[in-house]
Amino acid sequence: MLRLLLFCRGQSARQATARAAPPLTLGVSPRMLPSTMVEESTEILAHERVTESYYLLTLRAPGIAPRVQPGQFAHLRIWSRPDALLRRPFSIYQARGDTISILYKVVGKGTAALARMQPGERLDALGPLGHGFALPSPDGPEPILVAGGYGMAALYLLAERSPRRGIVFVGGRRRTDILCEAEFRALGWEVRPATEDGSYGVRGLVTEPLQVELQRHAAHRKLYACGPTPMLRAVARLAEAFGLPAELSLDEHMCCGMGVCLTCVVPVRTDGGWEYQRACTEGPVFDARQVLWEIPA
Amino acid sequence: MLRLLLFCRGQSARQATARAAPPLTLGVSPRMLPSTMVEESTEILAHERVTESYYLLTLRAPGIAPRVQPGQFAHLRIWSRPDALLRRPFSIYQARGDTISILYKVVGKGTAALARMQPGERLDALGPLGHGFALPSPDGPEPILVAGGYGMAALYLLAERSPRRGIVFVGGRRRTDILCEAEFRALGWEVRPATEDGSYGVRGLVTEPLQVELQRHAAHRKLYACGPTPMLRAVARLAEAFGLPAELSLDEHMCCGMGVCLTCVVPVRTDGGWEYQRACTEGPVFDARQVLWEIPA
Amino acid sequence: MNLSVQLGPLRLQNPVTVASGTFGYGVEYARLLDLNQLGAVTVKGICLRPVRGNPTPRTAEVTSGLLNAIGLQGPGVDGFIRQYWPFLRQLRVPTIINIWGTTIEEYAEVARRFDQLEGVGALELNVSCPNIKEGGAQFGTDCRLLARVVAACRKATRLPLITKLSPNVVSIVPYARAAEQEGSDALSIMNSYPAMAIDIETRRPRLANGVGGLTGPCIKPIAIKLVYDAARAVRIPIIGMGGIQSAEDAIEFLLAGATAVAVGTANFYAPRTALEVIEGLQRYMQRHGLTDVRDLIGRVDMPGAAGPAASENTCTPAESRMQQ
Amino acid sequence: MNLSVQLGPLRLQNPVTVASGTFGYGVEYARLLDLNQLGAVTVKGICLRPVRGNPTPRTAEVTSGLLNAIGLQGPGVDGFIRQYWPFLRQLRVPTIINIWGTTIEEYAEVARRFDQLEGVGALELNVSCPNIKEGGAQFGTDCRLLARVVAACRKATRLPLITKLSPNVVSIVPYARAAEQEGSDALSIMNSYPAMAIDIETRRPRLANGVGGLTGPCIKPIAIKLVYDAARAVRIPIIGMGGIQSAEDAIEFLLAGATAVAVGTANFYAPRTALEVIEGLQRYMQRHGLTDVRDLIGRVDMPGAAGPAASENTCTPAESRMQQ
Ligand SMILES: Cc1cc2nc3c(=O)[nH]c(=O)nc-3n(C[C@H](O)[C@H](O)[C@H](O)COP(=O)(O)OP(=O)(O)OC[C@H]3O[C@@H](n4cnc5c(N)ncnc54)[C@H](O)[C@@H]3O)c2cc1C
Ligand SMILES: Cc1cc2nc3c(=O)[nH]c(=O)nc-3n(C[C@H](O)[C@H](O)[C@H](O)COP(=O)(O)OP(=O)(O)OC[C@H]3O[C@@H](n4cnc5c(N)ncnc54)[C@H](O)[C@@H]3O)c2cc1C
Ligand SMILES: Cc1cc2nc3c(=O)[nH]c(=O)nc-3n(C[C@H](O)[C@H](O)[C@H](O)COP(=O)(O)O)c2cc1C
Ligand SMILES: Cc1cc2nc3c(=O)[nH]c(=O)nc-3n(C[C@H](O)[C@H](O)[C@H](O)COP(=O)(O)O)c2cc1C
Ligand code: FES
Ligand code: FES
Repeated sequence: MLRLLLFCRGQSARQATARAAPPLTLGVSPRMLPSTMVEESTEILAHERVTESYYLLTLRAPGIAPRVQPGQFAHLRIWSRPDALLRRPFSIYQARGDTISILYKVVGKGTAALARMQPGERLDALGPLGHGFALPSPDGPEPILVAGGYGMAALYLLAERSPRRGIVFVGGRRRTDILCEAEFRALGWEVRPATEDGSYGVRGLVTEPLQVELQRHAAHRKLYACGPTPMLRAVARLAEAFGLPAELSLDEHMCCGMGVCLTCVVPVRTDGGWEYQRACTEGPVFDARQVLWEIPA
Repeated sequence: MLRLLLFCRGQSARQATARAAPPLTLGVSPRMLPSTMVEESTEILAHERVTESYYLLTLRAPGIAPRVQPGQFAHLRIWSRPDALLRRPFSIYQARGDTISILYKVVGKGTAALARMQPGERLDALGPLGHGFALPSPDGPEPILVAGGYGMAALYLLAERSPRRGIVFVGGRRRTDILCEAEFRALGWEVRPATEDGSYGVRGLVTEPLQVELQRHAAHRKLYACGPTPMLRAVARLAEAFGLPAELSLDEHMCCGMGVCLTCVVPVRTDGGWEYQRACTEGPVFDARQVLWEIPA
Repeated sequence: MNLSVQLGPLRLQNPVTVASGTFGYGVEYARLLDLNQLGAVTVKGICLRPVRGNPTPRTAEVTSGLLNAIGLQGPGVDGFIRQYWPFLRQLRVPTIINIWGTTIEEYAEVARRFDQLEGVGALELNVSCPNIKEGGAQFGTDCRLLARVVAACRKATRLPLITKLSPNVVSIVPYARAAEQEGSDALSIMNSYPAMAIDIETRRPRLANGVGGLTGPCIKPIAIKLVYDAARAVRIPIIGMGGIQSAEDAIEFLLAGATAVAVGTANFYAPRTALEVIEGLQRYMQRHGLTDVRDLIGRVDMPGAAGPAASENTCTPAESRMQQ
Repeated sequence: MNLSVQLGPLRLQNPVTVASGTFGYGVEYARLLDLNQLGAVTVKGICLRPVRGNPTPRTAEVTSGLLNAIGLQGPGVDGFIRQYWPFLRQLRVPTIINIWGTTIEEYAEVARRFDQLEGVGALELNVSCPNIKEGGAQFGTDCRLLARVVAACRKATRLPLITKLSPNVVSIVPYARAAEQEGSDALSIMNSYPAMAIDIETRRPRLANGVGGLTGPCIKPIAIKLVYDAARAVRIPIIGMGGIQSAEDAIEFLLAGATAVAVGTANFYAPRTALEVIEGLQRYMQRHGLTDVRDLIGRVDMPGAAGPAASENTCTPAESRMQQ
């Protein structure tokens, strides 16, 4: 059992709005605790519709921004719906200086209410939350990213901070579902789009060109994926088939986002058995080999 | 028992947004039914702060406006608070053409949410509701109006439509509580203000100058009052003492506003006993002689 | 598209009615909506004599809900027949008359009186109003007393009988079964839940009566479970209610096992809700290719669902506070 | 200004704790707030062995509330002591450990295990979790079974015992009395209310478990009434909970008769709520010129309030489903 003294990093003047409690000796494995989160009242700096269905939200979040690791998320309290109590989780797309941004799709009442918010309004945010991706090492395997939908947003920081570039496979139903292609290319990544209707890139599921690529050359590569569950499952199968390591971001339904309610659990293999682990805390990123896709009988 | 055929008055093109059901033969005394109400989606035309504490809200309400009688109210659904379900009742201050206006004070969550609404937004309104004041007749007693707080708003239409002018006694805690004085003067009424702190008009309660006036001359006068319950009670006592008729607007807490929930009841004298009558339907205006101020044991 | 459903012998043209006490005597709404489009009109609770009800304040708004302690104010059987029946009997849709009493004999007597009135659609026994001292809630939380009330009313009338159950019980199953066994043609689930709110500035309860009944959207998940539990336990149809604001809410009740639904508190702030529910239900059926509303009833896909637990099967002393 | 209160032998520096299952094991919140400012930390329910809990989805948002069926996932006594106790024992405020079992013997055994652990503040018996098949809710809705669970735990430990009651009963009074009689030092009221929600598009329940427990602001008026009813019936202190979001909510519970309060579901969306409640309570006391928080407890001004009705006085067969 690890015993460590946790302290709040980067306590500087510009984090005055961030709330963090005094240091405490914890007796718990750090993996089992929410990461270095703060709760802060953020200000909406910009808010725009970027495609037919996606919005880009930029927040001044001086407490959260400097702490973000790739694959982590923010938990937003959308105030305008007092009958809808819970926060909503969103991957942190970009983090620069004291701002973070979120790329989101309107799917229900929370995101609809969010879409109505204006620059200048405030939004309570909890973050950064979750354990994200391990950064590729300069001399490690070549990173291959696989994204569906807002998965691109979850992978962007990884692409930005990775010491080496690689390929991004991105899929969607149609052309407008392919997000941030230019941004990834600008970082020096090769982008391989696929659409189900063939309106852009290869026609088919994103895992099809991925498989073709791995058949061509698999050695010394590692997969990093975020997207719908069927896609993640297919990526896990490919990783297994090709004997590759893979990290998957599993976006389970969440409630507290910080490890206390046990809503977001995922069945995970352990020595000789399995246990439920929390996507918000031990995850959202899991080692593909550990994830059980069915609950054992 | 009255049997009458009710029909919707003034069904014209400009009432297209108003919802009204087909005529029906009712078997009920019209006093026991909500008045000629409609439910309509109104548009906020103007919304301004008129004093420190009061706001003036103007709505395009083509279904409601032409039906309004003095002393009636509108029941507004303030949409931005989905956890606060109920409508909020407000006297109709002015009704001109297809607009109505409301003069209101922020006292709680509903009125606070209302105050944040902007011109162009829509507000579902039910109205006009309640039985208002009987219009003075040209050769009847001289009308004496008595108002406290937003009571001035409830009395304005009576003052406007009355075939004869008279005196308005208006009271408040301080100068800024005295509303619409100029408007009443512009209609040709004499206004006699009173403030508790003496910052304007006579110092004291509004019923004090009223009493002085009645002592001077009471014959052939009738009182019409709207304001806080203690004021109404004092007016009722004066009316009794001077043997004058009086109509009082009793603003009870309301829920449905249209006679079905039985929230807003007031104990009222009947032949040989008493019964609860609904402030939203038989009222809000009651004959002062009928009102019981305590529930009989 | 078939929307009609049967509540025992009573046919409704569609499954949407209104909840007793939230729609007056129907006539108050006649100007806002065409009552003949409803499945039925359900009126405020009526007992033998006129009742003044409780002092004010009688209602208080709470988070996503309403607290009320009206105290069953009403004109009594005679007053109702004189003042409201001439209007209601003209409607083409049935009137469901909600009745109550303070003794079993009173219930039966009210039922008998309405049995003699021509044109009544059904009687709904309110055995669960939490706002009166004598009787009321007691009948609804004592399974044997409930059985006796239903039996007595069953003898007093040939009209369709609907028993309106109290939510304030450990399990609704024995109550539902007792009502069924004693000849109730249908159940209404649920009435308001006993609750309370305090004004922290005045330190007084927000209702003059102290306690009241909680209704509105906040209670919907409780109502859905009660309907689901009862529907698995009895064969008679259920009118589901509790917080219905939209067609979506109503469909949730149908899926849980309700044959019809009633719109309650929503009538106070959105008087056209019942009609909107009917319209929304039709749109939902269209979108899902359904031609008969009965294909929704009880069709929740509950993994591993079985009957209720054996311990819940009968009206044991556990559910009866009365020592006989 | 005195904020401290006694829960039997246990002293709290202020009356605000958190509700079991909504605050993890405390450590998760250590970065967001200073736990030593709370009245106590109450941890998630623990039983003898590690428990995996229910399949997902385990929670669903409903109007002004939350439905959950977590299924009491937890590390078991040993896992808890190993992983979380080293952190919790460092705190200057007491830890209340919520415990449960599937049999009376298991309850007693868990109590015995914690009796041997130094520094535990109190044990809270969860006899009312609606989310497990065996035991759980049953103990909380059977008055005699409840009495036996409390008695067995009382024998097993000298630690302060808090019995957490189920709201899902006709009257809370006999349960409150039974717990008091068997030596419970305090009561917690209330646990979540059995409820259900259905997704009308998939036609499946929104929880994998089908039914779950309703919590959050929507249940507050129910909780206030239960606390009020129990407070008039017993002498032991009550921890009031159910939908507390603000100091105003907490004060409502104190006025109704709670000696302390617990913040539950609000921790999930507003993690600093408990501290805000403490601050707001102090401001309220200042504004009202109060120097002792105990002057608020039970001080609702209920017109004509008397004791509970005679029929509610004892643990009659009515409240016991068990035939002994
Ligand atoms: C770790 C994590 C990261 C995420 N990152 C992003 C992101 O970068 N961009 C983005 O657009 N979305 C992201 N999501 C999904 C986002 O949280 C949901 O779309 C949002 O919570 C829906 O809220 P709502 O109120 O609009 O929908 P609701 O009204 O609550 O639900 C509408 C529909 O969305 C589904 N839904 C609700 N919550 C979730 C959820 N957590 N996951 C999947 N489906 C859900 C519901 O089942 C329902 O069908 C992420 C989710 C997680 C857990
Ligand atoms: C027939 C009628 C006509 C009215 N006309 C006007 C008007 O022209 N202008 C105006 O400013 N107000 C008027 N009112 C009062 C107005 O309805 C209330 O101020 C409003 O409902 C408060 O809503 P809220 O959500 O802001 O307050 P809440 O948060 O609901 O309550 C805040 C405070 O206001 C009190 N309150 C709530 N409702 C009422 C009520 N119906 N009557 C008195 N006190 C109440 C509460 O007890 C509480 O103390 C009228 C009321 C009635 C019944
Ligand atoms: C103000 C009010 C009065 C009520 N009166 C009665 C009544 O007289 N008889 C009855 O059986 N139920 C009565 N009820 C209960 C409703 O019929 C219904 O069961 C309950 O309100 C739940 O539905 P809802 O949440 O949609 O309102 C009343 C409810 C309210 C809010
Ligand atoms: C997700 C969740 C888990 C809970 N787990 C427990 C538990 O383990 N033991 C327990 O006694 N109560 C448990 N509860 C009930 C709470 O302690 C509390 O009684 C209830 O939530 C009501 O308070 P609230 O409305 O403020 O949430 C749980 C509640 C929730 C929402
Ligand atoms: S969302 Fe609460 S534990 Fe993960
Ligand atoms: S407010 Fe409903 S009857 Fe008057």
